[in-house]
Amino acid sequence: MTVKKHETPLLDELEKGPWPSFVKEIKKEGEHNAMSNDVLGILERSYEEHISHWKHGGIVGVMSYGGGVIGRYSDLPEEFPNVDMFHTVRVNQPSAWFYDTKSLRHLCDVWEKHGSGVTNMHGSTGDIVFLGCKTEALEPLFAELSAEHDDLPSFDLGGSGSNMRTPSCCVGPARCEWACYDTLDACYNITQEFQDELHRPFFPYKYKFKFAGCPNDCVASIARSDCSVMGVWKDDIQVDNAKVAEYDANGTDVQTEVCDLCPTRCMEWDGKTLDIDNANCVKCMHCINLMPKALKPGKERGATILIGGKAPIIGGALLCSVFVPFLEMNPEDDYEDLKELTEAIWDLWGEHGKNRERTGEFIQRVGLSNFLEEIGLDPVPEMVMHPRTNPYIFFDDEIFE
Amino acid sequence: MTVKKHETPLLDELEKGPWPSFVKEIKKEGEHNAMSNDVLGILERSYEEHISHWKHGGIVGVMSYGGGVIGRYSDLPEEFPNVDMFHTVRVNQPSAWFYDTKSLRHLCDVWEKHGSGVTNMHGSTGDIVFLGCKTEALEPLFAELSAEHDDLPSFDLGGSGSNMRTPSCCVGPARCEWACYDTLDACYNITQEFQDELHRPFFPYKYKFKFAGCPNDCVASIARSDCSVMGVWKDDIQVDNAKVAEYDANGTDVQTEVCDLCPTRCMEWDGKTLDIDNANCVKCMHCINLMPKALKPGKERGATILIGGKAPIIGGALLCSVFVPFLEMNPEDDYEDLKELTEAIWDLWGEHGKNRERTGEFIQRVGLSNFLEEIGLDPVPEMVMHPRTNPYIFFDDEIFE
Amino acid sequence: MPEFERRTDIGPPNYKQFLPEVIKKNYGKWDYHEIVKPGVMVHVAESGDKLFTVRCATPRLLAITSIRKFCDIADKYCDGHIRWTSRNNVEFLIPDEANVEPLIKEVEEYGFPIGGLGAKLSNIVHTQGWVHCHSSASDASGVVKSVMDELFPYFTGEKDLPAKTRIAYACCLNMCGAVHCSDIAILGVHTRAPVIDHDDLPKVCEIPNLIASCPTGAIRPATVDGKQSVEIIEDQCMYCGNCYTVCPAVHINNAQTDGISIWVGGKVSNSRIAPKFSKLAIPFIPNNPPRWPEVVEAVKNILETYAENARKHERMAEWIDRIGWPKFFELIGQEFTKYHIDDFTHAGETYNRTSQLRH
Amino acid sequence: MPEFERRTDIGPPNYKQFLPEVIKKNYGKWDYHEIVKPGVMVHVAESGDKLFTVRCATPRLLAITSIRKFCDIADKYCDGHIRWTSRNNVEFLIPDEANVEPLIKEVEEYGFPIGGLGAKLSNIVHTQGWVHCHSSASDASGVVKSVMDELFPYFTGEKDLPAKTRIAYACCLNMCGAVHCSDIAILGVHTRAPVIDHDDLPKVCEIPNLIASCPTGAIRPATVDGKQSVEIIEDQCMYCGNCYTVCPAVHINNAQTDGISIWVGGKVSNSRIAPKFSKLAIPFIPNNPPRWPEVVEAVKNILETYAENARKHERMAEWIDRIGWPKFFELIGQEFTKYHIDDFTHAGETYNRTSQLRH
Ligand code: SRM
Ligand code: SRM
Ligand code: SRM
Ligand code: SRM
Ligand code: SF4
Ligand code: SF4
Ligand code: SF4
Ligand code: SF4
Ligand code: SF4
Ligand code: SF4
Ligand code: SF4
Ligand code: SF4
Repeated sequence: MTVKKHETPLLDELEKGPWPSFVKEIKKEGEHNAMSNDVLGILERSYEEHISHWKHGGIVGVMSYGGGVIGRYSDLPEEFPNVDMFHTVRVNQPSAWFYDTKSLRHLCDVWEKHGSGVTNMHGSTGDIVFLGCKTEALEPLFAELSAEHDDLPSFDLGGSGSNMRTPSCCVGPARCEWACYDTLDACYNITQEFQDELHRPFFPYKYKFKFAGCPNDCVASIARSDCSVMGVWKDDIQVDNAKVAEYDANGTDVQTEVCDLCPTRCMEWDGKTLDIDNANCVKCMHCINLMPKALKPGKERGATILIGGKAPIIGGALLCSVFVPFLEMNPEDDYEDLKELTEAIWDLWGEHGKNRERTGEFIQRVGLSNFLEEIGLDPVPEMVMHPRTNPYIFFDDEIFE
Repeated sequence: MTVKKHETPLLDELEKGPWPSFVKEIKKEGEHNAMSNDVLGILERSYEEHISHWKHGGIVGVMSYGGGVIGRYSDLPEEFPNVDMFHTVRVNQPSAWFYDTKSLRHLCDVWEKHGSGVTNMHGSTGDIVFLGCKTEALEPLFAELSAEHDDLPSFDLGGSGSNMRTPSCCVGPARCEWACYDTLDACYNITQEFQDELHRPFFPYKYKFKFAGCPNDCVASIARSDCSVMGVWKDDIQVDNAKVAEYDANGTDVQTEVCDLCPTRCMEWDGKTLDIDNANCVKCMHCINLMPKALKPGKERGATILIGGKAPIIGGALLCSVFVPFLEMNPEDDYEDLKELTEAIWDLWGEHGKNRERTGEFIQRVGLSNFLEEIGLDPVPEMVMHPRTNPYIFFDDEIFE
Repeated sequence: MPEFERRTDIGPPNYKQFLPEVIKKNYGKWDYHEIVKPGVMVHVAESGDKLFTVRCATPRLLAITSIRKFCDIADKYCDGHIRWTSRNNVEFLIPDEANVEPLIKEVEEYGFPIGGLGAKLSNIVHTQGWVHCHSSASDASGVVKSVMDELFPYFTGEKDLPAKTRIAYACCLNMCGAVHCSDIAILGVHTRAPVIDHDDLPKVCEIPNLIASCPTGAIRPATVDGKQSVEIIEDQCMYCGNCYTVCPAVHINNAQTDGISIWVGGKVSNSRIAPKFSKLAIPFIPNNPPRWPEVVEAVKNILETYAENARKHERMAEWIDRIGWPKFFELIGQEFTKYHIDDFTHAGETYNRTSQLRH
Repeated sequence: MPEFERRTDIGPPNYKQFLPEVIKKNYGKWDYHEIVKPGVMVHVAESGDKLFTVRCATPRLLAITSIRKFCDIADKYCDGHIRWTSRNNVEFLIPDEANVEPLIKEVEEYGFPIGGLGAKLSNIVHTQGWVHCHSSASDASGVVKSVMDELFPYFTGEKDLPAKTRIAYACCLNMCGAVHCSDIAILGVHTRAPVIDHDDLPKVCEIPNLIASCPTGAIRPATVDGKQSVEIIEDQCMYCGNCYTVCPAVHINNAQTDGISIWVGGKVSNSRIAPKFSKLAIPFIPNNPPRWPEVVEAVKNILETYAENARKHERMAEWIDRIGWPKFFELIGQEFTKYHIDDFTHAGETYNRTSQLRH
């Protein structure tokens, strides 16, 4: 089908320049897709007027799900009738965003049929985002995605609203030598385990998982999730001194670039051997990052579990804080400990959390000690930067025993 | 006069051991002073019962003063009649606690005549503390202290209650090579300037000054005063390289003990010259402390003014924070800037501070920016460890200009 | 019976089916990696197998047309496999080294640049903006495009940086782009209190919830010409938009006063120093579409000041730690204002409580 | 007319009259100093003049008898001048080196030890305790005496320390001893909610003020057998004593439940690291007069663990920073409990928000 193009002088400016242009992308579909064409028109209007023309999205979605679709309506339905509704559909991505072309083409075909043909690869939480779909197209789209196909994978929706959000993970063992556990498997396993929590909002607010294979945290888990599963090792860094010497010979000044930048200065380099005081290594990754051929994480591997990260709404942004310094993460036991911890947190937060109160804020409100007591975790010094400085201690009778 | 001694088996235990004994001290007076004798008795009772036998002190003091005396009554007046009243009198100490023996003996004589003969040299704020005095003795004691004497100095009372408290200062230029301004003179000058504020409680709560000649802060000004006047220099550290080499030769490893412990690592030592990147020196004093013969503070000297330090009551303890990074402190101009700043702070806090709200807490409640605007001080980055991290900014219209 | 049998709670497809052979074989057995040229790295497995990765920028907003083109390329050079990164770049996974250059040629011809690996500027994590979101104080894609056009050489590797540099963009305080921990963060800000539609309000939202939604207590009940409604005390409002999110009758977008703020010195990784929040650098820059020249200039200035002054391996935060904030503001030529001083819940914890200062 | 003419607002005497000649002459012109032996240092002026200082411990609580004795000694060896330090030690200022040893001999014979200079343990800054204060949860002088008897060699210099070490004592949360920034802090604590005397209350205090005085809002109005009074919600009380301070009818002292807590890692100077607050090490030790053996043992254990493990020039805080809190608790053999985790206003700022951990 052909569509009547809008004049977009302002947006056209954004077709220029070396960086790939989102305007060109929209136009690629706008050529033949009325929705993407109208979205150009309404966007041009925003560029003229310096304001968004999207209104609050009411509750739209697919049957029996409470999330996965973000409703969106425009405030200029007459002028841009094809985007009077322009909902986004969040499709749960595969672990670490791996695809084969067959499945990817399938997704394109389905989206072409039911929506704007414009996507986000990917949304900030990790989902495949189908950008712009009418209400009546939601069910057919979902049916075609989720149905069984002979030689094609089926897809499900991701999360939105007050539920568990789509977990994501770093490329990990698939293509990274530093992965301390199988991030892809853990992400997949947890996502499958908590399908109900992902699709039906029963929580006070959203809850996000992110799986990073090591402390480099390539999925920003500590900042962008309520539960950060951060790979780490317990034993000594594996050192190949010959290779360290090679790096030293080939442009890496091991003393100044490696040793001197170690946060605990726990390394010594005499030109031959790199002597690491592993007891004082805080597993920051720096030395390993600089010399991948020479150094590797230790062999006793697992993850540190950190809880409570989030953006500023409404008490101010939070980074996750340490809950379990070291947890085994082997697929064999099906991540039982992580699941138990998660359910204990959800039960408590679910019962006592206020509406729109994230875990991080909830923990601060009730106090970490009380929170730990309730979920049955013992306090350890790793959980704090330092013990309390104020003397306002609530003493139990136990102190007199 | 002779007094009937109390049995003090528990306190007697504290006469043993190498450290000078406060029990011996009290007994020295108890021999002939009924008050000090009874204080032993009542103290022994506290040791038996694990509890204080002092009650809330009502308002007692000398005419026309609102402070300087801490009223104290015992809850065992029948058993220990001589300490039914046991007020403390705070006598304003001379700068840096210097005395000549004549004046000191005079103080002893006066105190022997009017009170227990037991003192604190000195109270935590800095005063000479006369420990234990009856209400009726207060006026005669004060009269004898404050009256003019031919060849003896006169003394005045220090502060207590919601007023300016007795300022104190480090030994500074009197016996320290590092003093960046005249702490003794500044302390004396400020104390004299604000006699009314010292003696008559018009403030929401107490306000303390402490004067330290350099960042070593030998009077703990940053932690124990509302206004910390901390000596500092602006220009380059004075270096005598020959002497640095001497230290290096005589047991101080300049590299590891000096350079490596510099907080900004802004020093380099090649065995001959100590090269200091003064632009990155944060004037922490460490290198100077270690090599007093070789290094000295620069020549452009003054003080950093920090505000708002206090103990925990009630919002939690606070350290002072930077208000004026560098202020000239020369006696010539009579410390005008410091006095102006002080009065501006007192005016604002005096008008808007809540009852029992220290400056530090007040500043946090109203916000540093608002506080600065009110007292007419421009914000500078030195005032904060880092700019805000939360996006909750109150914007004025000025941003649109 | 419908064409397709809908199913629920099946979850995402199992990732295993999407892994290329070389990965299946060497899964978890990678030995090391090397950056062979800008935008290209090779991972070498314990088995000796090699996997070349070509990282290609995307605007994140992608037409299916482009995705299909990527598929064609992947079929040709990558045994039909492809992945995306956590920063919205595409990674072509190439088992056969010979295919690296032809692939690059084809990808670049199609208009997608190669780069963003190692100590470079990667893609800008960003959000919806005017393309799709109702909260946006500015557009996302347009600002990102304008900034990256200007900083292009730092992505391709023509120009060097001391360390990995991450720029993020979010169009409102909700910070979907998680700009709160980026080397440079570009944040859309509303700067005026929301306006209330008193006719709609009673119909579309619950007044108690609305009042409770305000962290500063700026919202109080009011009766406006007879109707039950609320009023906002302007002075107490810091434009967080929370009330707007919970109630459709509240309108926060404002064409005149919405704009952009710039933040610096955040980081996520635990490498060397702990993760850090971004700190306010420039409080407000008005919206100036289509190319936001003032924003582009500000970001470029900060990035290049950093590039010139920071030491090797120093992230933005580490560099500023070393030189101090006063010097930072001096170097970027930005005045330090009252807006830079925190006045939220834990403000006091940011006051400078030591005399350690550079004079 | 009375014997003496009282005068007001004359202020303290001018310090100048109290300065010894050698100081008057070299005021502000000191060149350097050296510690010649434990407790003795010499300051050398640019003029070449020397001033020897002998530092002598006192219990702070001094009888005029002792002060007069100090005067005799000062007359004999110090040209009649003497000073006290900010930590309640006496400093004898000796222009003539020959007088140093005789003075020391005489002072020590009188029972006052010499020391506390340099990298040693100095006197314990402390407070009133049961000797004079109504708020005290424990005695001050008795605890100080008991601790210093045990740590004596660290004051005299017989035993070495890595750096200056400051111990402070305060008998209640008002912290008159400013224990909030000490290497080791000993703090008297009340551990139970105050009890109210409902008969007195209406007479001696204003109920609104009393209610307002409670930071946790634990106090609420109540009518107790007809009388206007207040009640304290035990669970909300953290025993700060603020209500007690403002109202005489509130009684917080409790012979059974008052006791002592131990804090570590505070410092004041800006040397090397910024000033730091003391952190909780041991939540509670019951009162055990006359010599508080458990407190003495705990303090000694911490000091000696520090002395054994810290590097030269490391203050307690720097040492703990280096080894980490988990190791510190392990070394002193103290269990980490829920009491150690902050739950006051800025608690969240103390949570550990990085994965940087020792494993
Ligand atoms: C689509 C997406 C942005 C994007 O362009 O990628 C997005 C879009 C919205 N986010 Fe978000 N958030 C998205 C990832 C995030 C992230 C990043 C992340 O998950 O890693 C964050 C920060 C991390 C976090 O969770 O704190 C984020 C923090 C928020 C917040 C603030 C939450 C907080 O606790 O501070 C809100 C406000 C709210 O929940 O009402 C919000 C709300 C919204 C809403 C639903 C607007 C609203 O007021 O309800 C946006 C819908 C826009 C639209 O029209 O499509 N969004 N949001 C991301 C989800 C796509 C996906 O599923 O993959
Ligand atoms: C005598 C002295 C302790 C000593 O043994 O040396 C002292 C004794 C009292 N102080 Fe103090 N304070 C003394 C120095 C301090 C210091 C240290 C300093 O000034 O360097 C502090 C901590 C620094 C500060 O000011 O914050 C201090 C912080 C307090 C506080 C808590 C103030 C706060 O903001 O947190 C209180 C509570 C109050 O003011 O009601 C207090 C209250 C008291 C009272 C008046 C008790 C009360 O509830 O009213 C004590 C009277 C005891 C008595 O019976 O004699 N005292 N007080 C010190 C004054 C002697 C002198 O004038 O030289
Ligand atoms: C592909 C990706 C993971 C994924 O599953 O998608 C990835 C892959 C790698 N990261 Fe990453 N990181 C990826 C996002 C991140 C993020 C998250 C983010 O940017 O939002 C971070 C945290 C950033 C931050 O701290 O703000 C991140 C912090 C690191 C670091 C630590 C850098 C530092 O010193 O702070 C390293 C180590 C290094 O670069 O030496 C690292 C190293 C690597 C290595 C070298 C790991 C390896 O051996 O394969 C990978 C490729 C090199 C490179 O330079 O990108 N990766 N990496 C992500 C690529 C994003 C992109 O397209 O640019
Ligand atoms: C006499 C006195 C000042 C006064 O006017 O009374 C004083 C005098 C000196 N101090 Fe001090 N300080 C005095 C209390 C303090 C305090 C305050 C306190 O302890 O409450 C501090 C802060 C303590 C803290 O940080 O917790 C203090 C932190 C220092 C420092 C920094 C030490 C460090 O590295 O943290 C130095 C430098 C050094 O020792 O190398 C120093 C150095 C000195 C020097 C060497 C200065 C000089 O050249 O004369 C003086 C004698 C040496 C010494 O070791 O004591 N002085 N000094 C105080 C003696 C108290 C006592 O009897 O022990
Ligand atoms: S987080 Fe660690 S394991 Fe995962 S991709 Fe990044 S560097 Fe590799
Ligand atoms: S990982 Fe980090 S902390 Fe551990 S040795 Fe390497 S640089 Fe040091
Ligand atoms: S504070 Fe500085 S000037 Fe004052 S005595 Fe201490 S070291 Fe000397
Ligand atoms: S004073 Fe401190 S900061 Fe300055 S050079 Fe010396 S050690 Fe470094
Ligand atoms: S940041 Fe704000 S405006 Fe942008 S997508 Fe998220 S919620 Fe919408
Ligand atoms: S924008 Fe935020 S601060 Fe302003 S009224 Fe709404 S909720 Fe309150
Ligand atoms: S610390 Fe408490 S008990 Fe001790 S003197 Fe001060 S106010 Fe009294
Ligand atoms: S002691 Fe403190 S917390 Fe307890 S009731 Fe009194 S004021 Fe409130």
